[in-house]
Parts: sequence; C-alpha cells; structure tokens
Amino acid sequence: MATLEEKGQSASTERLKEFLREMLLIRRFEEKVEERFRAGELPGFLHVAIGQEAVAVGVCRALEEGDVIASTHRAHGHTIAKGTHPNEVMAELYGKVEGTSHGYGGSMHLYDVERGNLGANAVVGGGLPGIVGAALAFKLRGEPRVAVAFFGDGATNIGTFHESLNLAQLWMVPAVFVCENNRYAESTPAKQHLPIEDMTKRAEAYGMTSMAVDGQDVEAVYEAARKALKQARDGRGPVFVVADCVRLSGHYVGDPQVYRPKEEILELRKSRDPIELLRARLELADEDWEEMDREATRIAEDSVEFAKKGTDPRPEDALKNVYA
Amino acid sequence: MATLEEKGQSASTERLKEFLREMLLIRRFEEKVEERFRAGELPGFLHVAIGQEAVAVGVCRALEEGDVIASTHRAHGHTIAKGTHPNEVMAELYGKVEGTSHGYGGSMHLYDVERGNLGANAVVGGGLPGIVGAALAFKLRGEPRVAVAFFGDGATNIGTFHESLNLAQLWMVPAVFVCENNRYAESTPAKQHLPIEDMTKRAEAYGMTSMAVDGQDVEAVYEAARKALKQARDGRGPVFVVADCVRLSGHYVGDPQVYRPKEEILELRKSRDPIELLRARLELADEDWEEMDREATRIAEDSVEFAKKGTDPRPEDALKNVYA
Amino acid sequence: MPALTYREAIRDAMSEAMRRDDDVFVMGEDIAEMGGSMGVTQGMLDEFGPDRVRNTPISEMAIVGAGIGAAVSGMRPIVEVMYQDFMTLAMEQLVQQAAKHRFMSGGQIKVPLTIRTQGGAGWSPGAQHAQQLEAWFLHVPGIKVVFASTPADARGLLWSSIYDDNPVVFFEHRTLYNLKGDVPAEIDGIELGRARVHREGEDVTIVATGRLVHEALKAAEEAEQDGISVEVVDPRTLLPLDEETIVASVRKTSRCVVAHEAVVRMGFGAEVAAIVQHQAFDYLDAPVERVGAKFAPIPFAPVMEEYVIPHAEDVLAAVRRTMGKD
Amino acid sequence: MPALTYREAIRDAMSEAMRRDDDVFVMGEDIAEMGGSMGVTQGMLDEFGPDRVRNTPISEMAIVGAGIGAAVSGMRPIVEVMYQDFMTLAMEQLVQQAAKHRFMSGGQIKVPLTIRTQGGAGWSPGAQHAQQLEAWFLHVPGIKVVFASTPADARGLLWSSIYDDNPVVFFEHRTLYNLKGDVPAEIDGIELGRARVHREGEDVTIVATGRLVHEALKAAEEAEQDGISVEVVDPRTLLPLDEETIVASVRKTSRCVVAHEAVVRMGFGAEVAAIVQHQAFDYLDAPVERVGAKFAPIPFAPVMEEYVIPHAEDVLAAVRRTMGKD
Ligand SMILES: Cc1ncc(C[n+]2csc(CCOP(=O)(O)OP(=O)(O)O)c2C)c(N)n1
Ligand SMILES: Cc1ncc(C[n+]2csc(CCOP(=O)(O)OP(=O)(O)O)c2C)c(N)n1
Ligand SMILES: [Mg+2]
Ligand SMILES: [Mg+2]
Repeated sequence: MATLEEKGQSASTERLKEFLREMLLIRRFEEKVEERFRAGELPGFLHVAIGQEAVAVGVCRALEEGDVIASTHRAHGHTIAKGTHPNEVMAELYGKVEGTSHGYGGSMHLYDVERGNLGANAVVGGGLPGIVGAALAFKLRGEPRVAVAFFGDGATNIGTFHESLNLAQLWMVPAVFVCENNRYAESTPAKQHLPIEDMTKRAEAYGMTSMAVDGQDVEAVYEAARKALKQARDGRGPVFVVADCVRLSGHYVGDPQVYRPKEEILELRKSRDPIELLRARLELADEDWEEMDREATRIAEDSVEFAKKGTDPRPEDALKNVYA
Repeated sequence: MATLEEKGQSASTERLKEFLREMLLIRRFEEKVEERFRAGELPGFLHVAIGQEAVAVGVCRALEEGDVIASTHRAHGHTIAKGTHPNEVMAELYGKVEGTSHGYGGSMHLYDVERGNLGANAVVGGGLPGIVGAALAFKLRGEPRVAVAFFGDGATNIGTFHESLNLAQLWMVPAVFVCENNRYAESTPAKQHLPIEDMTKRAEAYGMTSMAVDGQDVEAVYEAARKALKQARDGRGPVFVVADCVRLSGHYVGDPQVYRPKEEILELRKSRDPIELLRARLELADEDWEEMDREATRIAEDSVEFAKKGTDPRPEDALKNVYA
Repeated sequence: MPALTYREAIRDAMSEAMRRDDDVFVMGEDIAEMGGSMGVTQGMLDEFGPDRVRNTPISEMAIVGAGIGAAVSGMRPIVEVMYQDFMTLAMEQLVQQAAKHRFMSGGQIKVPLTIRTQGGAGWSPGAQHAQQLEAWFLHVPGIKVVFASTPADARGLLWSSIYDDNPVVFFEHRTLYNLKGDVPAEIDGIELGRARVHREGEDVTIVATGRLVHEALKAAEEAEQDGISVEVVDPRTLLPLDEETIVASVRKTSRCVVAHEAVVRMGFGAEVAAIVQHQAFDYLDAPVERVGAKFAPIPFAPVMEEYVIPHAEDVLAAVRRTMGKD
Repeated sequence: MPALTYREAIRDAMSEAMRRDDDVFVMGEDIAEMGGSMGVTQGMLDEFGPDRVRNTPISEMAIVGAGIGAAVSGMRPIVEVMYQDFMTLAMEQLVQQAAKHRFMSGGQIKVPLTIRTQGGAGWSPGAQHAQQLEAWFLHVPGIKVVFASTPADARGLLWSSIYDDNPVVFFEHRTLYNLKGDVPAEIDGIELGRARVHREGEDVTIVATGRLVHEALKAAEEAEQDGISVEVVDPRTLLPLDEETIVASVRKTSRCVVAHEAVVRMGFGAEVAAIVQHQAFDYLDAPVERVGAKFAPIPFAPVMEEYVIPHAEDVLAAVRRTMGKD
C-alpha cells in the first residue's frame, strides 16, 4: 500500500526501484508458473501477465489501506502487487490448503480479502458490478475507501461493463475502472473486436472522467492511478483509466499464438518490456540489477518449494464453504 | 412504406397530411385502447405511446419495402405505422385468432413478419441483438435492406444495448437504432437513471454516427430517418438516432403517475403534442381536421368491433407453435 | 394477531429490518417514488430516503452484481428484480458470482444478499412476464431459494433471508399480493429449510408451492367430499429442502402429488418425485403425480393461458389418479 | 467407415453444411484464426473466409441474439459459446427470445439457430468453467437440447440440429474431443429425440449422458463381472426426450440408474427419475438411483474436483444399490 507517498510529488528514485523490484518479482514468479505448467505440475489452465506488470504495480502501489480490488483471469500480478505473498499464490496454483483460496479457487480465483483482494474472476467483466457494489457500500457508510476493477480491452465489449460504469457514474461511487488495453482478447486483435481506437471514448457514454496512460511506464500508471483514486475518494466520481500495455506471452500458458505475427512479439519484447524500460531509465548498475534479479528469482523458487510441500485438501473438504 | 418519396427533398404538404392522418389514427386507436382497458375488456397490461406518434410515423414512413423493425413494450404505434391494420392489432389485444399474433402474443408481442415487423418485445433492450442479426443476414446476402430497432432511453442502460451497438458498428451492418428519448423509464426520470444529458454520447463509445432529432416534429424525424437509413443501406454503417419525445400518458394504462408532477403533463400536452403541432403547422381548416378525426375515430371504433366479433382460440391451441 | 396482506407482510419485513439495521437497504427498478411495480415498497422512500431505497437504471445484471459487492463489503442488500423473467439477465452474477464467491475464496467471503422477485401467470401478462423459474436455482449450489405462499410465511421467511449470510432468491407470486392473513404480533424469522404442513391427511400428500398451495388446499377440500383425506405440505424453502417432512408425510399417506405453476418438465416437481420415489419407495401405493404448467410458453389469450397453467381441478385430478379414481 | 475424433466429427458436420448451404455460417469468440478455444473450428476460416467464420467480441448476449435475428431472417447460424458457464450471460436471448419467438408470433417466425457450447470438469478449470447446465434448458418450452457422447452421434446430431427449424442448444463435453470413433461414410442426420441403446442388458438400465455414457459403459463391464447385466441408454437428445426407449428398457430390466456430470439436485436425472417412476411404477424393483456431481461448485484442487464429479465407480455403486448389493 502506498504509505510512503508524498502527495502531489512524482515517485522518487527509491520508490521506482521498489516498483522495479516488485515488477521483477511478478515476472520471475510468472516465468516459474510457465515452467512448472510445462513440467506438468500445475492443473487447470493459466494466464500470465508478462509484459503488463507495470499496470498491476503502478495501480496497487497507489492504493491506500482499505481500498479493494477485483482482478481477472490474469490475476497473479494484481494479487502479488496487492500484497499476497507469492508462496500463497503459488500454493493456490498447486491446489494446496496453504493457497490463498485454500485450493478451492485456482489461478483464476485468487482471493485475499484480508488484503483487499475481493477476488479474481474467470468471467470476463464478471468482477465489475461487484466493485460498484463495494464502492456503494463505502459511500453509504461514509468510508474514505475506493474500489478498483481491473479488466481487459476485450471486457469492454460485454454488457456487464456498460451497466457497471453507468451505475457507478450515476451514483458517483468511489470506484476506479482500470482497463489493461493490450489490444487482444484472447486470439482476437482489437480491430476484430473493437470498433474504436481511442478507448477513453468508452467512458463518454457515461460522462465519466477518463484518463489514458502508457501502461508500460509504471510511474505514469502510478501517477494516473493516484489522481483517479483521489477523485474517487474525494467523492468527485468514478474514473476510467485506460492503460495501453502489451501482452508479451500467449493468452494462456502454452498458447502457440498462431494468430499473431512472431515479429510483433519479438519487437514488443525488445522495445516495450516495462521492466527493461524502467531498468534503463533508472540506469541501474549491473550488480544492483543482478542482486534484485537473484532476490526475485529466489522468492519465486521458494514459492514453488513452499507450494510443493503444501497440503492437499481432503477430498470431502469439497463440500465445505458452499454455504456460510 | 415510403414509396412516394422523392429523394433528398423534404416532405411535401401532401405527405405531411398523410403523416398527420396516420398519427391521428394511432392516437385515436390508443385512446380506444385506454377506454376499453378501463372498461375491463382487455386482459393483461398495456402501454400506449400517446405523445410519441411522430417517431413511429416519421421512421416507418422513411422505410423501404423489405426493411424490418423490432418494437418494444410500447408497440401499437410502430406496428400500425409499419402497416398492420388496426383491426388486427386490436384483435390481438383482445386475444383473438384474428389478431396479428393470433392471440399468442398480446400488446407487448405484436408481430407482423409479412410486413417486416419482427416483433415487439417486452424485455427492455431484448429486440436489439436480433436487429443486428437481421442486418447481418441482409449484409451477408447482399440485400439492400435495413433493420431498425426502436427502444427507449431506459433501454440504453441495459447491457444488451451496448453489446448490440458495438457489434453493429464493428461489423458495419445496415441497422438503425432509434432511441425514443421520453426521459422516463417507467416511473424513473432520466436524472435517476442516466448520468448524461446528451444521449448521442451513447454512440461515441462505438464510433457510431449519431443524430439527434426533435421527436415531436414528424418531418424532422422523417428526414433524419431517411438519412440514417440511407447511410445504413449504402453500407456506410449503422446509425444511432435519438428522438427527443414526450410521453403524454402514464407508463402503462392506468398508471396514476404519482412520480410525476401533474403540471408537467399538462404543460407538455399543451405545448408538445406532436399532432397539435403538425395540425397548427399545416394550418388545416377545421373541417379538414374534423373529417380526418372522424375517419381516424371510425377506424379505431371499427377495430374494436372487429376485435369483439373475433374468434377465441381453442384452449388446446396453446400447445401449438411451441416448435416449428 | 394482526392481519396483513402478502404485500404488506413483505414490506413489513424489509422496513423492520431497515429500522433495526443500517446495513440493510433496498434497490431495484421503480421501487422508490412509485413503490415498485407491484407496490411492495410503497411508502418506504418516505421513511428511509433515497440512499436506502434506491431506484436503479434498467440494468438487472449490474444491480444484482452491485448487491453482491455491497454484501461482500458488509451490507445486507435487498435487490428487487421486477419480474423473475428478468432474472435471465442476471444469471451470470447470480450463478457465477453470488453462488460461488464463498466457495472459490475457500471461505473468506460471505454474500448476505437477498434477491426478491415475483411472477406468475393468470392475468395475461404474456410469455415474457409470466414464467416461473425457481427450478433453475435449485441446481445451483451456494444459493438458497424461498417461495412463500402466505403473508406470515412471506414475512418470516424474508426476515430470515435478509439475515442469512448467503444469497437467497426470494420468489413472490403475483396473484398473492392481496391475500390477507394473520401474522405474529412480533416479527420473527422462520428457519429456512422447514416445510409447513398446511393441512393433515391420511391418503395423499400434496407438496405444493406458491399459488398452487392455495389451489391444493381447494383441491383437498373437494377431495374430502369424495372421502379422500389429503395432507398439504408447502416446503416454503426449496433449497435447502425439508426432505424429512415431505418424506415422512408420504410414508404416512403412501401417495404423493407435487404441484407448482412452473412447467412440469424439469420443474421442482421432478426433484420431489425423484426424492420421494427414492426415500419412500416401499411406501408408495401409486406413482408420484406431477402437476404444473403444460409444455408451452405462457400464451396471452386468457382461454389459452387458463389452459396452460394448473388449477385446483388439475390438482384434484392428480389426487384422484393416485387413488386409482380416474 | 472412417474414424474421426469427436472434435473432427463436429467440425465435419459444420463444414459440410457450409459447403452445401450458403445460409449456414458460424460465429463465436476466437473461432477464426485460433480455431476456437477447443480447436473445433480449426481450418474453417481458411476454407470459408471471415464472412462465414466470424470472430466476435466478448458479447455472449449479442452474439446469441444476432444468431436469432439472422435465423429469423432466413439464415441457419451456428453460434459457439466458448464455455457453457457463459450461457449464463445469454439466457435472456435464449429463453425470452429464441424459445418464444415462434410462439409469441402465433407461428409466423421460425428460429433455425444452433448454439454449440461445451464444458465439463475433470481437468481443474475451476468453478466458473466447469459446470454442466443442460438441465436448465429442459425447463424451457421452445428449445431443443442435444448432448452427444460419441463422434458419430455428434456429427449426425449436429447435422440435424443445423437443419432443424428450432433453436437447438448443442452440448459438447470437454473431455471427449479427442475420443475417436467410426462415423458413416456419408454424413447424415440423426433424428432429434431418439435415444441410442449402447449396450443391452437384463438387470439394470443406466440412462447416461455426455461423459457419463463412457463411465456407464465401464461400470457396465465391471458389473458384468459380478453377474449383473446392464443396459446403457444414451438419450442423446434431452429435449425432446425419447421416453419410450427409456421406459421400455426399465420395464424390461426393472431397475434404473441415471447418470450425468451435472449436480444431482434438480439435474436431468430428476426428470428421468420422475418419468420412470411414473411410467414404470409397477415394474420397478428398486428406486431409481441418481448419479451426478455432489452438491458444490466445482473445486479447483484435483483431489476435491475428483471427489465432486462422478466416475464409473459411482455408477457401479448405484447399480449395485439397485440390485440390493451394497
Ligand atoms: C464472459 C466470458 N467470455 C469468454 C471468456 C473466455 N475468455 C477468457 S479471457 C478472454 C479474453 C479477454 O480479453 P481481455 O478482456 O482483453 O483480457 P486479456 O486476456 O487481454 O487480459 C476470453 C474471451 C470468459 N472468460 N468470459
Ligand atoms: C429487462 C427489463 N427490465 C425491466 C422491465 C420493466 N419495464 C418495462 S418498460 C420499462 C421502462 C422502459 O423505459 P424506456 O426504455 O425508456 O421505454 P419507455 O417505457 O419510456 O417507452 C421497464 C423498467 C422490462 N420490461 N425489461
Ligand atoms: Mg486484452
Ligand atoms: Mg423512456
């Protein structure tokens, strides 16, 4: 949570280094996920957010204590950035009791309510109305909290998106809607699913404030998120934030991406990797970088070890938690 | 259907008289509906479009042979304007075999497929995706036909609206979306259900052409509809038409309108009745008007007589038409 | 014992909960100034104000979903979905979200949300405003389903639904709103999952819900003229279901008719028949008979509508069939 | 007889229909370049081009609804809904529009639309990607429901669905796509509403659908070791349902187990049990047993998922129960 922040001032070098550390941790974590999935250790199917780490970190670092998020099918980054320990995330992917959802959820259903993660959602757009409702609860109780929904460009085509933004604006609830615009919905490129280029137009239908930001620039994301959160928190209405970003991996782990030119991926990896961009900008000494990398790698590796040593649920536990 | 029209030229006085005749017919018809409902003769519940006749007539008169419409819960006007004989509409309201849906549908489910009425819909927004699909069929088959959806301001809040307009624009199908913006959704005034004033903004989220028109001015509606239909028919994409209009009656027949200031209704009746406006504009001689009125009243009365003489379905007919 | 209509009883439960508890609020289409399309929330805006009696846009998905989010965040929202036919617009939020949040989170979350909805034919609302869909929700672990048939049950069950920590879909029947009946002086919950035996009998058990409870009671009286003694059981909560009461009744009577307004095929009666034939196999003297709507959408014309939906005489005929008297 | 996988069989039916008939086209999320999330439409974009193999936005409601509009306007669209869990987003269009258009119009309209969807657990997709919802649609007059379990059935039934003049929801099971089996050399329809008797037997009838057909066949073989002779019937079309074949089989065997992957409560098995106890009351030597998922959402962790969904051993146990052997 952003406790260090001095209002109105851009992120300091120290803070940017922290952002880098966290983005790198998410990256190494997700690379492990890919590796362990390929090794056949992870059940189900998984989506990594490699390339989109700056959005998760930039937004979550701008949150304050008590703020809540809803995530998507591509949830590891948001979850880690919101404060859940990688061990618990990895244990969940292994279906263990020590997992953040105790093995009931899996990769697409990471919840950590204590830390304000109201749940990842495997239904595109499925988390948005809940965020409006959470924000409404905050408003009704007069609490200075904000509810934030993450979702992709593809999610802006579903009715749930429309109804949620409309309701949020109508009721002026403290919500922020963060669109991670990677210009793909699964295999479908934006030109096949979006009739517009400029995604901020989506907010005009509701008269909602919108902001566009370079989602590969964590500082820019952080600043935009702070502004958006402040507006929402101050009761000046919800905000739609479009973070243009890139998906450097497949849609799901193992996706051969037949629908996408190889060069596009290579080019994006070279020029738009948010971690490389920040590293360059910080002019980090090689040894500082390597230390950071070793640390991130170690945490990621530890998480695998932690998860593997975890406990399998008992089969009959499946009948618990159906009702409160 | 607009067979008389000369392209690019505004409606002649003759045509405006026709429009007036038709609007008046719809008005007298719906007044009969109110009367017969109050007399306890009509089952179910009914919505009249008193005050909104100019939209139905203006749009439907601009249609060409082969064009189709989908209507709403407030369907009598659209249906009559699209060419169904008032007798058949009234017979449907009485639940008779001679009704346009043979008694299966009722007021909110008037269909007349032969005349291009693909059906009224009692689900708000429910008819929109079908219109996109009909337009897609026309496009795939290369037919120069347009599909038109009517709906209210309240309907622009439902997800179906969003998904339908998005899809229509994305695929550039020949569809026209006519929003009858009477600033009420049932009892709920616009300020309680819409976060924006200017409804054309709803189209911006899709990059769709939009037009605003005074829905009380039948000529303006007709002209806008012609333009919109032409764009759609020419393959230049769908159009969103917002017709600002007024509901001079209750939401449903018998609605005491406790939620609406009496003066608002009185004032609107005085200043915004589309029939009075057109009558004044045409400077119709009293006797012409009276003749027109007599004729409309006669047709409306005849329709009641026709309907009452109609045949009740046999009870067991209820099990027909479940499957083709 | 004061007497209230079914409508007043429902309003009373909501209002009393809102008086006692700030976390309770209601939202839905046209529930404020207009008091709801069935008049159930009439007067509540005046008492509680627009923050707690919230008119919504026509956005069934979002308002149910907002209810979920508010519930997860500590409120006890009551969402009115004007007609149960419009539940078709909110199924994703109900089935994918409300029903599963607690489970998918491994028990971290609870969703104390009540969805009130109503419907029912018999007054020619047409095919899109008249179907009964309660059966769908019984197939969804994580949801509770209530269907009250009397004012007292409506008030007590709604009270329990509001204070239940799970999502509850609360079905009301359109034709019962003006039904008057005694209610306890003090408002109190009725445990979810407990049937009410409306009438005891020896020969046949009728399990009936909603409007059909009243049709069953009529049928039972007529059957009595024929010397057939009928027990009428209203489960009231369809999920969880009081199987015990139903099965015990059938073991006693050895015959069972199940009656609801929903379409017979794949309706609640199928589940009851499946349970009863299983739990009372050796007791049954006749097959379980099902009564419900014929297999068609609800037609508009009154004569056809009348034909499609079930009435007391259909229940009576089923009773007689189980007695071998048709 | 050529052999095809279940996946290829489905593709073959669509492709052949599209070759013969310009009115047939497919649309759905990621079905073009990617060939669908299950690879069913792979290669079809190349053969038929983007006008007839249409990638759509994530708009389940609109794409099902656009299918309806196109069908009403003379096309025979096939819409793919990626997971049946997402049918929850399209219920209004399916239930309020597709199922009722013909009826509400008094027979003016037909809706020759096929909705293909798939699902099923057993690979840890989690609670929002694994449930089986076919039962809901049996409660909806105006819709047909198909659930194919073999390549030959999938191809023939899909062919019939495409050429049926009504909306058909066509369920595929995720775990069957790679199943290989013989299909007739010439593509041909299989009448909707006709069950397939997979195996004849004397003692117990298993009525099974989808994946559970294969589990039932395994169970039947194991039962045979115990000297229990099992008949396995796959209805294939759940609506309309071939009650005749099912009832005749149970009248012969005098015992019945019904098995599906969906949750038992209010699942298809309830309807079968209700029908069988009614139509074969005097023939039954034991209550109809139901096998299906336990009452919970589908959990992620494999050990829990395995526990919740039914397997051959559960079917076998049910068979043994009907024989009084547990
Ligand atoms: C309602 C719904 N439809 C389809 C899917 C299948 N699906 C999962 S992710 C995805 C693409 C989502 O695209 P976007 O919102 O842009 O997010 P991204 O994957 O790019 O992060 C699709 C179609 C789903 N999960 N939910
Ligand atoms: C999905 C849905 N929700 C609610 C209703 C109940 N209802 C019928 S008409 C209406 C208001 C519609 O408002 P608008 O679209 O502006 O049309 P108008 O009545 O003003 O013509 C409502 C809420 C419905 N028919 N369908
Ligand atoms: Mg995307
Ligand atoms: Mg309106």
